[in-house]
Formats: sequence, C-alpha cells, structure tokens
Amino acid sequence: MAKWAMAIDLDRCTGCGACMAACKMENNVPIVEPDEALQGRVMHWMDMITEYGGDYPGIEIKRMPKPCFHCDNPPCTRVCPVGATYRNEEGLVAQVYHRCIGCRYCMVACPFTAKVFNWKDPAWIEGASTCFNPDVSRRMVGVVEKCTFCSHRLMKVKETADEEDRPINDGEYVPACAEICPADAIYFGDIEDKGSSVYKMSGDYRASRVMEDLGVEPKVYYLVKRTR
Amino acid sequence: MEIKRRDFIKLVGGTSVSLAVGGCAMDEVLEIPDRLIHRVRTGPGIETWKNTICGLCPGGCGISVRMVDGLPVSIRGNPHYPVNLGGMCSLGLNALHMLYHPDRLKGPMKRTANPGSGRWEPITWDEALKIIAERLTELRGGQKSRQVAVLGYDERGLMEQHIARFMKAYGSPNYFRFSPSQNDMVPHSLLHGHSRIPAYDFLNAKLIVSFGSNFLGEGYSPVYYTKLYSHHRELQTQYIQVESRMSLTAANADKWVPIRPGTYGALALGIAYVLIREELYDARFVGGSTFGFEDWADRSGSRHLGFRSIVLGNYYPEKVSEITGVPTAAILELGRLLGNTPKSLVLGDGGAVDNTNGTFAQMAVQSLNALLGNYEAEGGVFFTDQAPVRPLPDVEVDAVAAAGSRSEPLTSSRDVPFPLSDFSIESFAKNILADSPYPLSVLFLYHGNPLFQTLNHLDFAGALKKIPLVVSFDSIINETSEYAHLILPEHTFLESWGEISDVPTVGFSHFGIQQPVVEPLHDTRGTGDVFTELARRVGGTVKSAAAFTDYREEVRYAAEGLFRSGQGAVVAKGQKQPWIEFLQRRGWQTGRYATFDEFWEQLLLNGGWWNPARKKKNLDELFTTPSGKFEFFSQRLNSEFNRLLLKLDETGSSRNLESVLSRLNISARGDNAMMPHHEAVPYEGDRPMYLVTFQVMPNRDGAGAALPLMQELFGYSVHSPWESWAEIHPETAAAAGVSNDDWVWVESSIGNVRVKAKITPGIMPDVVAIPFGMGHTSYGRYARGHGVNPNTIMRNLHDLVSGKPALEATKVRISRTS
Amino acid sequence: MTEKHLPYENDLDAALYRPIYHTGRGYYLSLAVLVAVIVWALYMYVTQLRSGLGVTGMAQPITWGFYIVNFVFFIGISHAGTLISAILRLSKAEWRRPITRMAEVITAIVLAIGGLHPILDLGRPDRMFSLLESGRLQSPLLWDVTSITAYFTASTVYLYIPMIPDIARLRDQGGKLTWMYTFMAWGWTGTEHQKRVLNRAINLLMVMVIPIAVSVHTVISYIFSMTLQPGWHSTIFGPYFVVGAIFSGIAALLIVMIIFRKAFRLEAYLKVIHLQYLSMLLLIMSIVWFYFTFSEYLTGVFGDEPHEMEIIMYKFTGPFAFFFWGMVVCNFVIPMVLLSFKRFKTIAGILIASIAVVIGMWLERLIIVVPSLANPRMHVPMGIYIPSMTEWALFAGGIAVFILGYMVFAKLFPLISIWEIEEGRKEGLKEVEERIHSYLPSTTNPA
Amino acid sequence: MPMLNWPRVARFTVNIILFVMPVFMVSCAFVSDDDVKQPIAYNHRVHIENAGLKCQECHLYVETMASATLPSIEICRTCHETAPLSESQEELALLKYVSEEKEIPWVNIYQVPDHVYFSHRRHVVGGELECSACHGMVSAMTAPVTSAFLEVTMENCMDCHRSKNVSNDCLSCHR
Repeated sequence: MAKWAMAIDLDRCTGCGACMAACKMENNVPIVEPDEALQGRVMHWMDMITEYGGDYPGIEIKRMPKPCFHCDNPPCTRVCPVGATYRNEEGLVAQVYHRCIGCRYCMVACPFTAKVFNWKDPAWIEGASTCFNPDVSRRMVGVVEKCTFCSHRLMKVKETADEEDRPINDGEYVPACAEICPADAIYFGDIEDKGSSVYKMSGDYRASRVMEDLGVEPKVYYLVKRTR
Repeated sequence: MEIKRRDFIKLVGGTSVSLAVGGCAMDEVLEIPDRLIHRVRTGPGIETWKNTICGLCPGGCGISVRMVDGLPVSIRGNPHYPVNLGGMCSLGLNALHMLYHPDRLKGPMKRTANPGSGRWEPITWDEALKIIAERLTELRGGQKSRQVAVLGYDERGLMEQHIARFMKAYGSPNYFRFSPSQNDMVPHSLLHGHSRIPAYDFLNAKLIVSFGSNFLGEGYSPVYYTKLYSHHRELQTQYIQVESRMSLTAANADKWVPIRPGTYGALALGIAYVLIREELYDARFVGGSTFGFEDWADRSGSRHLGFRSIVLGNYYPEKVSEITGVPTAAILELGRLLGNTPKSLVLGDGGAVDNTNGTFAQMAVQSLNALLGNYEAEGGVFFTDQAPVRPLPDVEVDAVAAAGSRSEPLTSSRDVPFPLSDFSIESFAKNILADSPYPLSVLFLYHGNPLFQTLNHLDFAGALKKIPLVVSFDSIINETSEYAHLILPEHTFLESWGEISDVPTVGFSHFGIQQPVVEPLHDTRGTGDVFTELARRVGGTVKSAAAFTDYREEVRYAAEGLFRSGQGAVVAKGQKQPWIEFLQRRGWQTGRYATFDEFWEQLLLNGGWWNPARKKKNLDELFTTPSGKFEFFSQRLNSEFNRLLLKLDETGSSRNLESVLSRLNISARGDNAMMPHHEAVPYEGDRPMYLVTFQVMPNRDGAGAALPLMQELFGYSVHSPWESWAEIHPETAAAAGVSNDDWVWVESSIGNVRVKAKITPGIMPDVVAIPFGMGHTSYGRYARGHGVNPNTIMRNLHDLVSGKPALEATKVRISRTS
Repeated sequence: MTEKHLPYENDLDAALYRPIYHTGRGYYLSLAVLVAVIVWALYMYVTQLRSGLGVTGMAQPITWGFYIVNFVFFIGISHAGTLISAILRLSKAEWRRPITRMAEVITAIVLAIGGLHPILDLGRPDRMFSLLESGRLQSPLLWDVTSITAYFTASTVYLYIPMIPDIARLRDQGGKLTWMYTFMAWGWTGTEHQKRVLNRAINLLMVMVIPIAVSVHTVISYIFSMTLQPGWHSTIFGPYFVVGAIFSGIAALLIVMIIFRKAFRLEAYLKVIHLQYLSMLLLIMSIVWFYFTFSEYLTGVFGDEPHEMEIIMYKFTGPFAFFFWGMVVCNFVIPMVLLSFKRFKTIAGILIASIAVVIGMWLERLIIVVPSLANPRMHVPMGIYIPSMTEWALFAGGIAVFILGYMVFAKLFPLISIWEIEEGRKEGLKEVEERIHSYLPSTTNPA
Repeated sequence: MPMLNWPRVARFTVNIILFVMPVFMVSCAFVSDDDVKQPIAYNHRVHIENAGLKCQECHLYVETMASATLPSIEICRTCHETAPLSESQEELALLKYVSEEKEIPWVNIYQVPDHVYFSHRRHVVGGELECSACHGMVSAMTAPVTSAFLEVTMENCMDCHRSKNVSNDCLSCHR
C-alpha cells in the first residue's frame, strides 16, 4: 500500500505564493468576504508561514508553505466525535464533509492549525465570478475542511493505473501545489517506494519535519540548509 | 401536490430547514452563457488541454488551460514552454477569474453622463465603429490625421507593430506606450548603443549582486527567474541583494545589504572604486572594449577625465558609506567579493532605477559589469537574439499620412524635460491641455490604467476630459476608462489571438502563441481586429493597414518567419530535464516539420517556439555606440545634450552645457553628467522617512486587483488580505508608538494615506514601504474601495533622463491614527 | 389573591408553602424581563442557524469561544447542587436540611443549559444525531455526551425522589395544579414502607451521584487536556476542573440562597449560620483552587517550554493579563479577605465574595479556552477574539433561562425540603444526640 | 389517594408507537418521488431488440468516462433523420426535437451527488459489472426510466463494494 508524502525544499522555495493560489483554484476553496478575511477567516488549505530571524541587517525571512501534514499519528482524527476525519490506509488524512458536525474539535486539536472552517455559507463572494473544478465537491456552511493532498486526483490516477494493471508511477499523482510550483520545490509521491523522489528527499541530510518531538509523525518533510 | 420525499422528510425533520444543505450546482454561480452551461450539465466530462500564453503580465509564461467539455476550468503551467517550464505565479493561475469576471463588459458601451458617473448604455459594434470611423475619416479629410493618438501600455512585438502600422497608414506620429518599463532601455542604450535590455547568465554565475532588482517578484518574468533561482543550491550560486526593503528576492538572497533609497548608483561606484583601486577589474575587457575609462582627449584636444579618475576621486568608500548608509567594510567586502569571485554578475532594476537618478544609477551598475568583463562572458551579460518573425508588409502612405507622421509628436515640447524618453505622460498631458503644438481629437486607450498607475493622475484626468473622443478597449471599466466616451471591450487573452515573444531578460529567443481556448463569452472583439476594421472603414490607403483578414492571419504570417529561418524548434515534450544543460551549452535543436502548415499546427498544439541556440558574439560587434565600445562616457548622451543646447539656443538662453543641465535639473556638471555618477535625489528635508513602494506577486501592476482571489492573497506574506499595509522597522515603530496592525497615517507633502502598520525587521529604519496595486476607485466590484494607492501621495518626479516615474523620491512622516 | 384558605396556613412551615400560593408583582415583572431576554437570544440563535457560525466572533485560530467557555462554566456551576448535597447528606451534616433542594435545583437547570451549549457551538446542528448514529467512543467529546447525560439523569432523579413527600403535601393542600401534584406524588402516603424505600433510594443515589459528578467535570477537562495544545495538555486538569466546578458551584448556591432568602423571606430557615458554614466551604475551595492554579502555572513557568511560555506570558502580561489577574483577584484575593475575617463575614460580604467567585470562575474558563487557541504552536497570525452580539445574547439567554427556571420551580415546589425540616425537628435532634453519644467514650464499660 | 394508572401510561406509550409512527412512515411512503415524466416515452426494448443497438452506442462514454451521459439529439439523428421509422407518436415528437435542433430535456434519474466520484469506466471496464447490476433489465423496458432500479444511496454502493471486496474507504469515492 502506498503512503503519500510530501517534501518541500525551502532552499528552492522563494515564497512566491503560487502554491496557495493553485490550491484554492484546484479545490474550490471559498474566497471569503473582505471583512471576514480581515477578521481571520481566510481559508487557505495551503498557508504561508513567515518567520523572521537574525539581527538587523542580517535579517532572515523564512517563508514556509504549510499544507496539512497528513500525520501518521494524527491528533485531529483521534478527537473527532463522529469519524468525519480519519486516516486511511494510504496515509491520507481525510475529511468527510457530509459527516462533519462542525464541532471544530479537530481544528483545536491540530498542533499545526491546518484546518479551516466554513464560518458562513461558501456562496462565494458577491458575483461569484469563478469557475469550479468539477473534480472537487463544494463544501457547505458549518463544516471543517483542509488540504486533501488533492486526493481527487489520486482517484483518477488509480483508475487509469488499475485499468492498465500497473502501479502508480512516481510523479503521476501530484497535488496542484507541487505541479505548479515555479521553483520545483515541492516533491510528492509514495514514501514507501524507494525509487520515488520524495523518498530520496525525505532521507536528505537537510530534511526534517515540523515539531517532530510531538510524535504526530507528519508526512511533510521540509528541506532546509542546516547552517544558514 | 409536488412534494418530493426528501423535502417531506426535511419538513418533518425540521432542524435542517433553515440550513443550506450541500454546495450549489456549478451553473448557479458561473457567469457564463446558457449554451455553455448546457454543455457542462450534460456533457461526459471530457478533459482537454489547450496551450496558450498568459497575458496578465509581460512575463509570457506558457499555460495549459484545462477544459472540461470545452469549458475552461483551471490553468496550469505549460510544462514544455521554456520560459516557465510548468511553473506559474499566483496571478496567472487565477486568470480564469478574469475570463468569468462578473464586471466584464458584455459588449460595447457608450457613456451617457459625466465621467465617473458610471452611466453607460450598450451600443452595437457597428454603431460604435461607425462613430469612430466617421470621426477618423473626417479628421483625415481635414488634414488633421495627427490629432489622433493611441496610448498603449506595454505591448510589444506584433501588437505594437499592428498599431504602429495603423497609425502610419492613417498618418499620426502619436502612438505611445506609457509603461515605465518602456524607459528601462534608456541607460542601456547610453552605454551599449542599442536599446536592448540585456539578459543575464544566471545559471553559470557564481555570485549575483542585485541592485534593487526584485527579479523573483517584480521583474519582467518572475517565474523564469524563480526557475533559475531554484537551482542556486546545487549550483552554489551566491546571491546578494542591495535594497532598502527586504523584498521577495532579498528574503531569498544569501545576504541583504540595506541601502538608503536613491543612492544605489553611489554604492555601485563605491564598489567600482574598490575594484579599480585593488586592481580587481578585467583589464583586458576594460582596455580593449570600453571607452572613457582612462583619461582621454577629444578631437579638439581638450582633456577629459576618465571613469577611473572620477571614481577614484569621488567615490572612496567612506564617502559612499556616508551617502548610502552602507558600512565601509561592507562596501570593501562587496567589492572584493565581486572582484575575486570568478563569474560574478551585477544587475540593477527596481529601486535602483525607479528614481530621479535612475538612469545614472543603472549606468553605474552596468559599469560594474564592464569592469568585471562580464559582457558575453560565461555567467555574465549578453544580448539575446530576436525571434526571426516575418516582418509585416509595409503600409501604403499617402500624402496626408506622410505629412501627419512627419509632424511633431504630442509628447515633445519646447522645454522637453526628459531628453531620452520616448514618452512622458507628464508632457503628453500638458500638451493636450495646452493644445500645443496642436489639439488632440481622438485618443485610443489600449491596456494599462494611467490614472491609477502614473504619478500625475490629475493632469491626465483633465486632459482626458478635454479630448472630444476617447476610446478605450478595456474589458472591465477602470479609473481611466471611466473617462472614455466609448468602450470597445477586448477579449480576454483566453479568447483572443496574439503572441508574446522575446520577453526582455529571458535568456533565449522565443515566440509564444496566444490562441483562443474558448469562444468569446461575451460580445467582445480583439483589439487587433478592431484596428483592422477601422482601417477598412476609413478606406483609402489606410486600408493597407488591413492587409490581413483578421489578427489570427497576422500572427500566422509573422510565425512563418520562424519556420523559414530554419532555426530553433517548436517547444516540445522532454525538455524539462536537460533544460539547464541546454541553456548552459546553448545547444541546437531542429523540428520535424516539412511544411509551414505542419509547423503552425505544432505551434498551436505546443504553445510556442524557442531557440536556445545562440551564437556567441565577438565583443566588437556587441556595442553600437559611436565608439563601438562600452562607453563609460556616453557620447550619445553628450550629443543629446548638445542637441538640446541648440534647441535652447533658439529660445534665447545662454549657450553652455550648464544651462542645459540646470534646465534638466541635473546637478552634475561637465563630463560627470555624461558618465555614471551619483546624482542626489531632491528629497524634501522636513520629513524623516523615505517612501518605497513595491509590487506583490498576486497583483503586479494593479491589474490583479480585479480578481477576488488575488485581493485575498494580496498581503499573503504579512497576512493582510484585501488591505494595503505599511512596512515599518521595529525601532521606528517603537519610536512612533506604533504596534503591529495599528492604523497609521503616512503623510507626504502631497497628501496622506491611512494604512495598517506591519512591523517587520526586513526594512531600513528610516524607510516605510507600501505595496502598490490597491486603492482602486473603479475597476470592478472586487477592486473598488480596498486599500490605498501610494502613488497618490508621491511627488510628481521622474527620472531626469529617461522620464521614468521616480517611485522612491518622496519622503513621508508616519503617525498613529487616533 | 383572594382565595380559600388552604390547610398549610396552619402548618408550622407555612413560610415554605407561601411562595407557591402567593405571587407578587415583582415576580411577574422579572418574568417579563427574562422572557424578553430569552426571546432575544432565541432570535439571535435563529440568525446563527440561518447563516452559520459566521455571526459569532470566532475565527481562525480561535475556533472556540464563548459557547465552549460558557459550556464549561455552566457545567461547573452545576456541581453546586448534587455533589454538595450528596456530600452533605452522606456526611450527615445536619445543617444541610434547608440547603439540599436549592442546590439540587441549580444542578438540574444549569446542567440542561450547559449541556445544550455544545449544540450552539456546532457548525451543523442538523447533524447532531450523528453523535448517536456514528459516534466514536474514542473521542472525548463523546465521553462528555455520555457523562453529562448520565449526570443529568442522575441529578434530576436525585432532585425528584426527595421531593415526593413534599409534592404529596402540596397535593393534599388541594390548591392549584392538584392534578400535576397527584401525578408526581406517585401515590405517596407516608407509610413506613414508602419511607423506607425513599430513604434507601436517596442513599443509593447519593452514593452514585458523587462519582458521576466528579466524572463529568473531569471529562470536560479531558476535552482540553487530551489535545496536544500547550496550556491544555496537562494531567492536573481533571481535578483542577472538578475543584473549580465545586468552587463556582458553592458560590452560585450562596448567591441563590441569599437572594431567595430575601425574596421569599426565608430568614427563619436559611440562617446566617448556614451561609457561614457554606462560605467556610467556599473559603476552603478557594484555597484548594489557588493551590491547583499555582501548581499548574508553576510547572509551566519552571519548565520554560517555549510554546507553553508564550501562552503563559499571553496570560500574565499579554492581552489577557487583565482577565488573568482579574481572575486571581476574584477567585482568591476577594474571598480570602472577605471570608477569613469575621468582620467581613456578613451576608453582604458573603454575597460579594460569591459573586466575585462566579465571575472569577467564568474568567478562568475564558483564559483556559482562548489563550491556548490564540497562540497555536505553528505561528499562524495571531487572532483576536471579540465575541459578537450573538454570543453575548446567548450567554445572557443562558443565564435568563437559569433564573427563569429557578423562579418557575420556586412557584411550583417548595425550595426548602419541608419533610426534611420536619424530620430534622422530629428525628434529627434525637439522632444527632445519639450519634454524638456514640462518638464519645463509653462511660458504662471502660474496657 | 390514587396511584399512578400504570395501564393508562402503557396504553399511551403503545399508542404513540403504534399510531404516530405509522402515520409518519406511511406519509413518507405516499409522498414518493416516482412522479418523473420523461419528455419522450422512450422504449429501450425496441431499440435494443429490434434495432440491435448496444448500450454504449447511445450512452457513448460508458466505457471511457466517469459519466455515461444521456444521448444528445446528434446521436438520435443518426437513425431518426427525417422520415419516421415507425408509427409511434413518440418518434414524431423526437423528430420534432431533431428538426428544431433542440436537446431533449431528459430527466436524469441516476444522479450522483457532486461529492461522490462515480466512474462508469471503472465499474464497467475495471469492475466488469453488467449494466443491469445497477440499472436493471433495461433491454426489457418498454417504458422510459422514471425511477432508479438501484437507488443511488451510500448503503447500496457500500453493500456491493463489501460483497465484491472492494475498498469502502471514504476517499475512494468521496471527493
């Protein structure tokens, strides 16, 4: 069974934000009204964390794209009262929108603040001037949603691979952010497959995961020069 | 009674009645015609991809549009297109929102009340074109063809030719493009002789020092540079960014050198001092291929100081440090690093050139490349070839047209402020207002939004009001087109034909084909076709500008040149991996197509053509200056000054260079004025902070503001959606009693704006930075009324030589709003 | 009201019957105000139902706000009753007799209100039955549902059973609502057998109710402590919450007692001594609460774990400093001052201390829930939580429902257990005497 | 004093169970959704048996795409171009649609909600399912489809998946 994982090379990443836009377009993530957005209800499945370090003028700005980490030992699924979020056999942490009761316990339990909530009806903002990706369902008011590693793509890829009776090739199934990244900083694939790029990247000397000490086993690896 | 079981249960269940259950169907929210909705609803969901070129910024990325049953649903990068290789920026990814924008005009519009009233009535294409054509014919009949002007923005290549041909056949010299990037070539032309913007060999350079050039976020093609940058670790390239504010590029650089705005040239010369003093410069290149390095004597025998003497005499590190705020040690270090690292590269843009002294600063920066012998060197500076497109056939010019074209363009005036500018909106507006040298009767506005993007909106707004017929091609009404009498809405780039080729600074010649991926959603037309139609309607020799049935034919005609040249190849699969090697080796590739039809088919299928092969040029064929060399002393600038001298003489001023220079507000005197030097920016003394503006990826030149997603992502780096902000250094903020997310007034001598403070250490303590792109008063429902436009508080200053807007020449004061 | 004379007027405890049959104008006035508040809250809730939780002030990352704060707070208050009355009954504290019922009523009403709060907080209340249909017992939220339901059942039964003899008395008055009293009295006639059954039932229930009560608040604390969030992930949370709950419960009980003592003129029954005894308990709980709080923060500060410290500093000196120090003052300083010195230990003093504690405990819930959410481990932009009108309305509505419920109850049933008072007079005295004798060294047989 | 009338309580409870619930259930049953009327009384049997058509000849994408699609008039036109092939009134109605180039407003009976990914290709080609497994014996149908043979419910999907040992993971169908 494959285990999908991601590696983000922060030495390549410039923090341009293309992954955020790609994600929103791919997954029909609602654009909230401006005043809601300012209140902190912006919905990004792929978020960008900015941290400052160093002393002036030796300032370092670390920008870090942050999807859901699809933890192997997810703290969010454990607390869900109705099983609306769970980790499947392939390591994807799923969110079942039609079962979610909107208690937001999973959001509270997630140490990485990876989930977002539909505070209002996602009837997009006035005029709704957009087109939707027909591969992804739209959510309804009052449910939690989050990055799915574009699992709708996996469905289609699996279908083709099964039909041709072959395993899924490395790079055949990648989420929108990895596909679009102008710096090629996002690697994605089956981490159990020793030939995959993400397996190689996860073993790189620069690779680490966020807050490994928590023991939640995130499946998103960050690659960053240790001495910078 | 028609009660469905589900409704009934819902009724009985009660609880869910008030809640909207489930998402809405796709067609409920799309702004698309019914015929397309039917397709989506009943179609099998067949997925197709069509390649075209993104038209939202000049970057020219190849995109693949994903269509389900023929309806575009998403965009990704064309993985084979060499500029972006599948990469995209956030703005381009969002292009479909532009296609489906609810405020797009559904057809031509005629204004029925005052500008800004928002009162428009629909008009048919035929009527609209008739009004314009009649007016054009009338003017031409009265020998007044020169009273027609086209104000373009940043169009290049075919579209520029197309409009130029129309104007030539019609008989008017007044075709201008106001994009600030049009002025970028001026300093290059002074040094190199030709006005081509150089490209940089990023992949082979080991050290890249960028003076204010935010190439990852703002340059001509950020995606292209991001691709290049992404290899820096394995290639061990070192990046150093000299900039007042820590831009996206600075944040990714290995080192950020903060510098006072308006002093980039001084730092470059300070580094030149180190290079020269420590003999770290490339003596072979400087000796053989430059002019004006050593002291020299002109034909009359008078002695002139060379670059070496001037630099050594004026730009010693202590002084430069005082001017720039960069520590002496850092200057020495930078100079030594540049001198001692083989394949070190210098480039300048952005803050370095967006100032009154921009031209001289850019000359100073490029001088470093000359000192380092970077021209045509590996990891250096080179000039790309032009894509061998077939030139369009000449137009017929009758006597009226010839006379009209010969007359003085509306942008020049007796006291031309900018000697080397093609166009300055400043003098354009003044001339229109003064009817000097002649009145303007018809103005076409093509792309861009001058009232939002330039520094002197007020003059230009007055000018717009004065013109009897203003025609705009905008598809969403913006600040400028509010003043138009007629709007002939253009297709979005996803519905129209076009090409984007040879994007400046991209290191190979390329030709990207823009083709409609979907039939036009609304009753819009391509502007190329509109000009063709106008040419037909005006008739006579003007008809020769309508040589092609439609714009597609024109693109096809131009592309035939690529096929005939036998060079390069249609972009194709399998380039991704060896791409870097391609660039490094400058390899060669040929296509497999026997006829042009096959070539054309391939071109449409794959989205473009490119030629990675480039013959290395000899240094003596590189420069087209009078001396044929790189000119530290610009003879072109010198002759330009002399020309002005003659001109001033006519008006009876005293006859010396000094009067010209003072007229131009250039403070340098003598030879200095023709050479790279530090020209102090005339800052006002009574305000403590420098105002700096920058563009953000999701917005770029203000165009992204129409898109809701881009508005939301606008401040993604500081978490400021839909809102402008001011970046302030922690020390400054503490002194002003400002904390994060406080509202502050940023106040200049022109006016003030209210923005949210974002405290970031990545900025100089005496600099405040506001992003550009927000603060629209028009431009659709999403743009209007969010954030501020920092241009409104900027002094109306421009580059003394090129006329480029001086975006960093204003000082401000900040205070907390109570 | 001019009505026929009812038999109670000759009763020794006529004062306890009187409020049931006599209603003043003030009662109707306050009723009207409360109903108005409740209608307002309902209207706000319907708006929330229609447009989603967006009408609240919650946002990312502060995704839990007033509803959860009030949930924990109300459930905490609910410990006033059953637990205290059970403990007092179990320990045979004779001064409990006028107090138990008042305490138990608080529990039943407040528990119903508190238990509804998570539903207010649901994004999809229409799907709440999924909790039963596809609930996961592994989730602390489901433990909560279970234990609150159990506690609610147990405490209503525990309230109802000792009420039966009193209801029978009311039935026998033959005044209003005799049909209801008949139904509820369950045929009580006061036979020896019935008394024995009643006593056994009470004894059984009070033993059962204590662990359930303790479990309820422990489990509520588990909602927080089972996550990995700094500031929450603490083993002390279970007992800490229970202590806090009892603490706030006693305070609430005191407030109710003092108010009804005044309103229903029950001074003869609720004597100062009762209040003082109870306030002594309050003082003890204040100290225990302080001990827990101190331990909780000391471990955090001493450990100096960065994420933990961020939250602690957010409470100590950051935006929540006012609330934090307010809590310390309300929960510790004021009760310590007012209740330790005899001079302040008047009824007014006790009332002030109790009100302070209730406010303080509400603040405690607030500073447990919000700061941890405002400072997530991942440095996403910090949020500011400003509760919206809807949330305030529902808070006010919750309190209004409580007061209304209490007032309606007081109009239907005696607030002080008549038969227990009687029993105290008849058998209690004797029994206590015997009990004390049994404590003392035996005089007859020193061996 | 009267004791509680236990028999009465019991009767009351039983009444609630026996009366109210059935009323609810019966009314649910009566308010059915079988009131679909197709624009043309299409006869599957005639087309399959007499004309010898195969399913995928009209439902073009059954083996290649997620959605099998209802045929557009372009497909009808290949046979029903001008002259009617039978005496059926329905065919005349069809010819009217064809001549007017108007799509027939078929009512789609088998509607999968948008949060479910159901692929015909996967079920027909990969899973080798017969059409009749979900759609019933279409070849014997003389009346147009007005109700689903196998209702599109999650239970039905999962039952079949379970019996065929196919993954019932949420993410394999929900998107």
